[in-house]
Amino acid sequence: MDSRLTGPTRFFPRRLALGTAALSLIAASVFSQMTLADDANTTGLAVTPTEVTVGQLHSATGTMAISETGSIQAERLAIDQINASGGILGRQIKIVQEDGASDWPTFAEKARKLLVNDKVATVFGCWTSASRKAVLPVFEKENGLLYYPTFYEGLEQSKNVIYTGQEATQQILASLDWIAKTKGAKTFYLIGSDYIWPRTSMKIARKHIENVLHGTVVGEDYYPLGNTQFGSLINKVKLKKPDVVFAAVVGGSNVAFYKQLKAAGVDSTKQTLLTLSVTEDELLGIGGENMKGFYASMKYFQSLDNPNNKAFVEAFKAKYGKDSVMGDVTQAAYLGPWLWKAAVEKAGSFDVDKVVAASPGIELKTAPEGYVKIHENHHLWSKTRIGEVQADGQFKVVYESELIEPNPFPKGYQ
Amino acid sequence: MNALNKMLGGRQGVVGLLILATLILVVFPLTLDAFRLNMVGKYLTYAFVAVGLVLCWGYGGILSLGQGVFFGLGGYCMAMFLKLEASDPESTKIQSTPGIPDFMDWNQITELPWLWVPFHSFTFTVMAVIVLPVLLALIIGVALFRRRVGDVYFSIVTQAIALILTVLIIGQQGLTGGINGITDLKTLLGWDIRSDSARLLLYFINAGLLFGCILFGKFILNSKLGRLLMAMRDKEERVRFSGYDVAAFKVFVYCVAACFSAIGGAMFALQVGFMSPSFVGIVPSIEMVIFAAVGGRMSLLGAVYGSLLVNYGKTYFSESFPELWLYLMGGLFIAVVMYFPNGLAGLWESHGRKWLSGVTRKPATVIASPAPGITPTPALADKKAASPLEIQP
Amino acid sequence: MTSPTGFQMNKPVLAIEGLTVSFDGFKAVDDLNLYIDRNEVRVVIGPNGAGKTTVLDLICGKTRATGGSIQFKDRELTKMNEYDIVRAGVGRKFQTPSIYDNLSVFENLEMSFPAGRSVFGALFFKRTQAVLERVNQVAADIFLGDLLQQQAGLLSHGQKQWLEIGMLLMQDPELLMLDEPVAGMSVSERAQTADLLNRISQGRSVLVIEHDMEFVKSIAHKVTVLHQGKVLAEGSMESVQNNPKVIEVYLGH
Amino acid sequence: MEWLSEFGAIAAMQGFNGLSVFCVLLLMALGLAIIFGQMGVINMAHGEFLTIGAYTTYMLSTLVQTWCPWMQPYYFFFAIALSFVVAGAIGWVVEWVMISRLYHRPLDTLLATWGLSLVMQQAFRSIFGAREVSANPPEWLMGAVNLTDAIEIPRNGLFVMGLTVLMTGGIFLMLYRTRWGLHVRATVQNRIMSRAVGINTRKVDRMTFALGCGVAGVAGAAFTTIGSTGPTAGSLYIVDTFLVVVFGGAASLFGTIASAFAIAQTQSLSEFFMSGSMAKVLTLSIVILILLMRPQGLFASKVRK
Repeated sequence: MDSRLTGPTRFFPRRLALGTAALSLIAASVFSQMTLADDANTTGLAVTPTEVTVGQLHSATGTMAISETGSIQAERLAIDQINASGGILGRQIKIVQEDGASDWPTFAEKARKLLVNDKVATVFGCWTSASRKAVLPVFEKENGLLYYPTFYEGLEQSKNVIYTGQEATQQILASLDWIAKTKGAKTFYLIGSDYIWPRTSMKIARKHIENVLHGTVVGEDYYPLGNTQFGSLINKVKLKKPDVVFAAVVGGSNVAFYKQLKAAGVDSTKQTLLTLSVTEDELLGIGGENMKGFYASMKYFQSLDNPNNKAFVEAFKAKYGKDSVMGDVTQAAYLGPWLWKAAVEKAGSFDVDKVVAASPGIELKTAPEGYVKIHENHHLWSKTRIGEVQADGQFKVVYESELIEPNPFPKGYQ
Repeated sequence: MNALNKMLGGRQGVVGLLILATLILVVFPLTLDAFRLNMVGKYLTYAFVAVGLVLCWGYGGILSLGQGVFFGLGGYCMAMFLKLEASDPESTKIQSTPGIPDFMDWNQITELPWLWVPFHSFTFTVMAVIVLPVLLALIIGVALFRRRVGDVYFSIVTQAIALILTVLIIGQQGLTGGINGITDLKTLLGWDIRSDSARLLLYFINAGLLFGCILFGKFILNSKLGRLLMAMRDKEERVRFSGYDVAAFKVFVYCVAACFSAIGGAMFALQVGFMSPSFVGIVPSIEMVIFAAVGGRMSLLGAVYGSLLVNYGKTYFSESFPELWLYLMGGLFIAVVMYFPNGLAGLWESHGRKWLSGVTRKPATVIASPAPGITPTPALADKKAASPLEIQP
Repeated sequence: MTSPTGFQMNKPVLAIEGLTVSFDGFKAVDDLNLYIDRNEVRVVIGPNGAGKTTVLDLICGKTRATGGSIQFKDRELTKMNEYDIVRAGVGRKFQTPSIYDNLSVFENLEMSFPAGRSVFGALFFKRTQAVLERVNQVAADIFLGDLLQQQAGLLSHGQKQWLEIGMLLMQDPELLMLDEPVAGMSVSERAQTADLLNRISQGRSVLVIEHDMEFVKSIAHKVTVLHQGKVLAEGSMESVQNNPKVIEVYLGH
Repeated sequence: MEWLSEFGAIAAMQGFNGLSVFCVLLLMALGLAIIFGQMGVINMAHGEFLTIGAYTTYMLSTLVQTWCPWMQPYYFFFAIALSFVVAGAIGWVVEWVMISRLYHRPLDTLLATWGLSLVMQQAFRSIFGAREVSANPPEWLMGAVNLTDAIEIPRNGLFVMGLTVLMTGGIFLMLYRTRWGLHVRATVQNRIMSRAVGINTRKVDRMTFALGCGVAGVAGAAFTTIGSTGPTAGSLYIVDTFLVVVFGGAASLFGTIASAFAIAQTQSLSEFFMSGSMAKVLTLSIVILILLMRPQGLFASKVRK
């Protein structure tokens, strides 16, 4: 705010001049790339004989930065590894990273920028359902390709999105079956943060409990995101004495919820609790001792004992420090670049239509979670695991399902 | 002609308006690509709120920290209409209940809620965009200003209202789309609003409406009502005991500001293609105050520059230095409030004018600051300079 | 009581009866009775804290009475809004000059012109010939005819006091209430103000609070002495000055 | 019959829960009541001072865990004291650099402190990372006290309650029984006069602001036992806190206590009968409706002006 900034008339031409200069630079570089495009790229993507540009679109700032950092890191790790092993179709991957800033319209805006201005071949990004819903029309209109890592509520299937996390039925049904069988659970209390994912998940859970397990739901409660007072809820749980508390509380509320549960004397010796929303990332904040003995249902835990995962954990720690933890979404984000690589190589082209066409049936035997395969509906076949929380902030895997078919529009659960 | 000239704020006012009009209507469309232009269009929808804030905060002394409520109401009304149009039975035939918005289907709603039914009508929607927010502002305003609620109380109450509405929208997922908002809006009366040509046209409609609001704002400020507002800031008691119903004037500007915000919200839904609760809450509401503060709380045109500049800065810095963005935003807020309470317009007035050579009129030294530490603004200075010539019989 | 004859024949313009106001138990005005006639200039005096300003506050609606009534031209003021009281014909000047510093003298006066008082009235208010004439006339009355374009904040203290009186005159009130109109004025300004008051009291009643005894003498038709929220004495300046009770509480020391 | 006794036990626990929410609200609002009520300053960064307290506790907890684990059971008291000092000291500086220049512009203070809260949030993020962190409360604070077989009272709730009573009492004493309190109250009523009789009003302002921030720091330390600590944790509380103070009638400490109680009980009770989201909407709406009808808040003193 000095004297250079003397007012609108003087300032804006400067801004414009800068803007135009920047734009023409971008245009020039895009143009030069287009002239070099070959048959691996017939749609004007930012692909040169030596390089392919991809976008990364997560929240680096704002409330969601906490959750999305892991995904950013995992995607970068995968891309680095791919580059180190020779890239894709002989090209190194270059990343354009954009910040969605935990703000949905910003996500849409940045998605458009990546697709229209940067002409990226694919985008790895988004975390919340809201951000995905915001960018979805953009990807469909501009015919982009998005790899979305988070487990989510389902009820969606787009040509332009590959969902590398689990949809709700995959995560919920097997775990409910398991807890009903091993704990003999008949009564359930459903608790969630108040937004679409917990609500949809709980709806599916309720149908399954009532229609398949023939149990009863004795309570269902939603709290605003960020709520930190769970005293009343805990009293209600004490009153209803459910066999299982089934929880999908997220974000800062998570920590308050489990701390207050423990403080109220509700621990795993007295109450069985199964959560859909606690990964190793969240456990860092909650503290393993506050949740010890509770169960989480995920497709991936850091403690999975297989060679793929050992390598993944080692590489991740080598790159981001030995204290870093990897949760379910982090692993799913790591799959994105690898799945894309496989599809591009199968299609022999970066063209979105061809990559999409090649995607169903793609298998990844090197996934840290084991084996995954892309379904016709763009979701992954995956296993569901139940982890028991340990005091050190890790999970002990107590159950592993068969490979489950993704079913984003489950009949009878809607 | 003379009256019109006066309304626009004399020669200086006309020039200022022309410069802004040239920038928005000519320079931006010619130099920016469709993507960036759409972004500018989005920024300009925030400018509606900022212009309204200049009226009710800068001149009326009413700091509303809940303008997002009105922006959101306007936006949701428009989004509901567009969503209904996008949810015709044909394109929603995979749903269990075709013909209702997709998120309702996910929430096991099998019939269009009564609240949504009237939004099939475009006429109703346009009316609702204006009437609903103004009605809400009227209720809040009458309740609070009639009882002489202090400015600070008012700010906090409006903030709480923003919070309530956010929680309500998120909680009533089946009705509102919850935290995801209402997304995937496609056509307006059959016209595809996602195409580049549509966006260009919407940009100009948006800009036209914005200038309409600015002109209306200028009309208010240059009427006796405008002088009354300033008089109220000076000596509210005196105005009251000169036979004026002070509360009615406050309610009026507050409603006008609400109306502007709502128009901005509706245009936002049209240009961005969705609406979500993240524009209703406290944080966006306060950010909109920054736009007005940076531009100059006493300058209608400044508010537009403020909105453009802060949002441009936000986009630029969050792209290049995401870590720095909040420091910068916070720092900007503190600096503007503490050292440049009249924002860009104030700086322009105190430095820009002098710098602009060839300006013959004397610097506005005879005018004392409107508030402690606040330098005079173009609007004030112009009026001072213009009025003496005309009132001599 | 040696009040001038003639005034009592008419019904008083302002009739205050049994007026009481208490703040958390403290009675600032206590069962007050006060009558003001048409064309009368009444001065209220009394020591600090006697409740003088509170009485003005009560009349113009700034403070709500705990009990009693205020009748102005047969209308009960205690139930009315401030602005309705003003519109009924009561004008009030505050103790410290209360003008709009950021507006010109002209605009200050114009603000008080009794037209365009509603929201939309103000929005479409036009500066007609009638307004211009009235402003010019009042400005001349208050010795500011040459300073119309001056910004009000730059006036001298005395001129500000006049300007506020002028703003009241614009409303053409039937009852004009002035709270210490000559406070902070020079001797010559006081004389001018006394002259002004005598001129403007034609056709209206004036209620003045004042400490300056010379000034009071030069304008008052009748003086009321307030003490602890009650009328201690009332009558001509002479009779009041000679009243032993008054001497004791107010003039004596 | 068994059902009845159980219901009684739940009612008792729910009553306690209401009390515990009340204490949390009050503890948050106390600092604000001092700053807003006594000085008329709107500190939108109040939540961030709370977060400072929480982070201070977190740091101390980590240090203790690494260097002297035997301190673990006792460190919490030091943490509370340290939080008070750290938050108070930062408050002192903020008052000096920023607030003191804005006393005549209350709305601008609001905006400037909002800017400050953004800066502070980003600072937390830069220093401590974006992730939520969790201080390790001493073991004796966790778990529940069994009054009867059925009635269990969380210990951290009891602790927060005790702390709240202590802080409230302390502040009452300071404001109404000390010379400093007299100066504060005198300054609130008439700044110019206070200066004239020799009160250093600048110093009084600074100390008052610092005290308010210090109290917020203590609240932050206490909240590590019931919630988590993240860069934006403070902003979650700010609206609730302001409502408590405004609802109570700004200048009245007693009003703050009463309003915290009313809001907490409404919230706690309605949560028992409806979803948490709707309970929140209901509570806030009731508060707003009452404020619309009685804008000066529950307890406002009548003053002759």
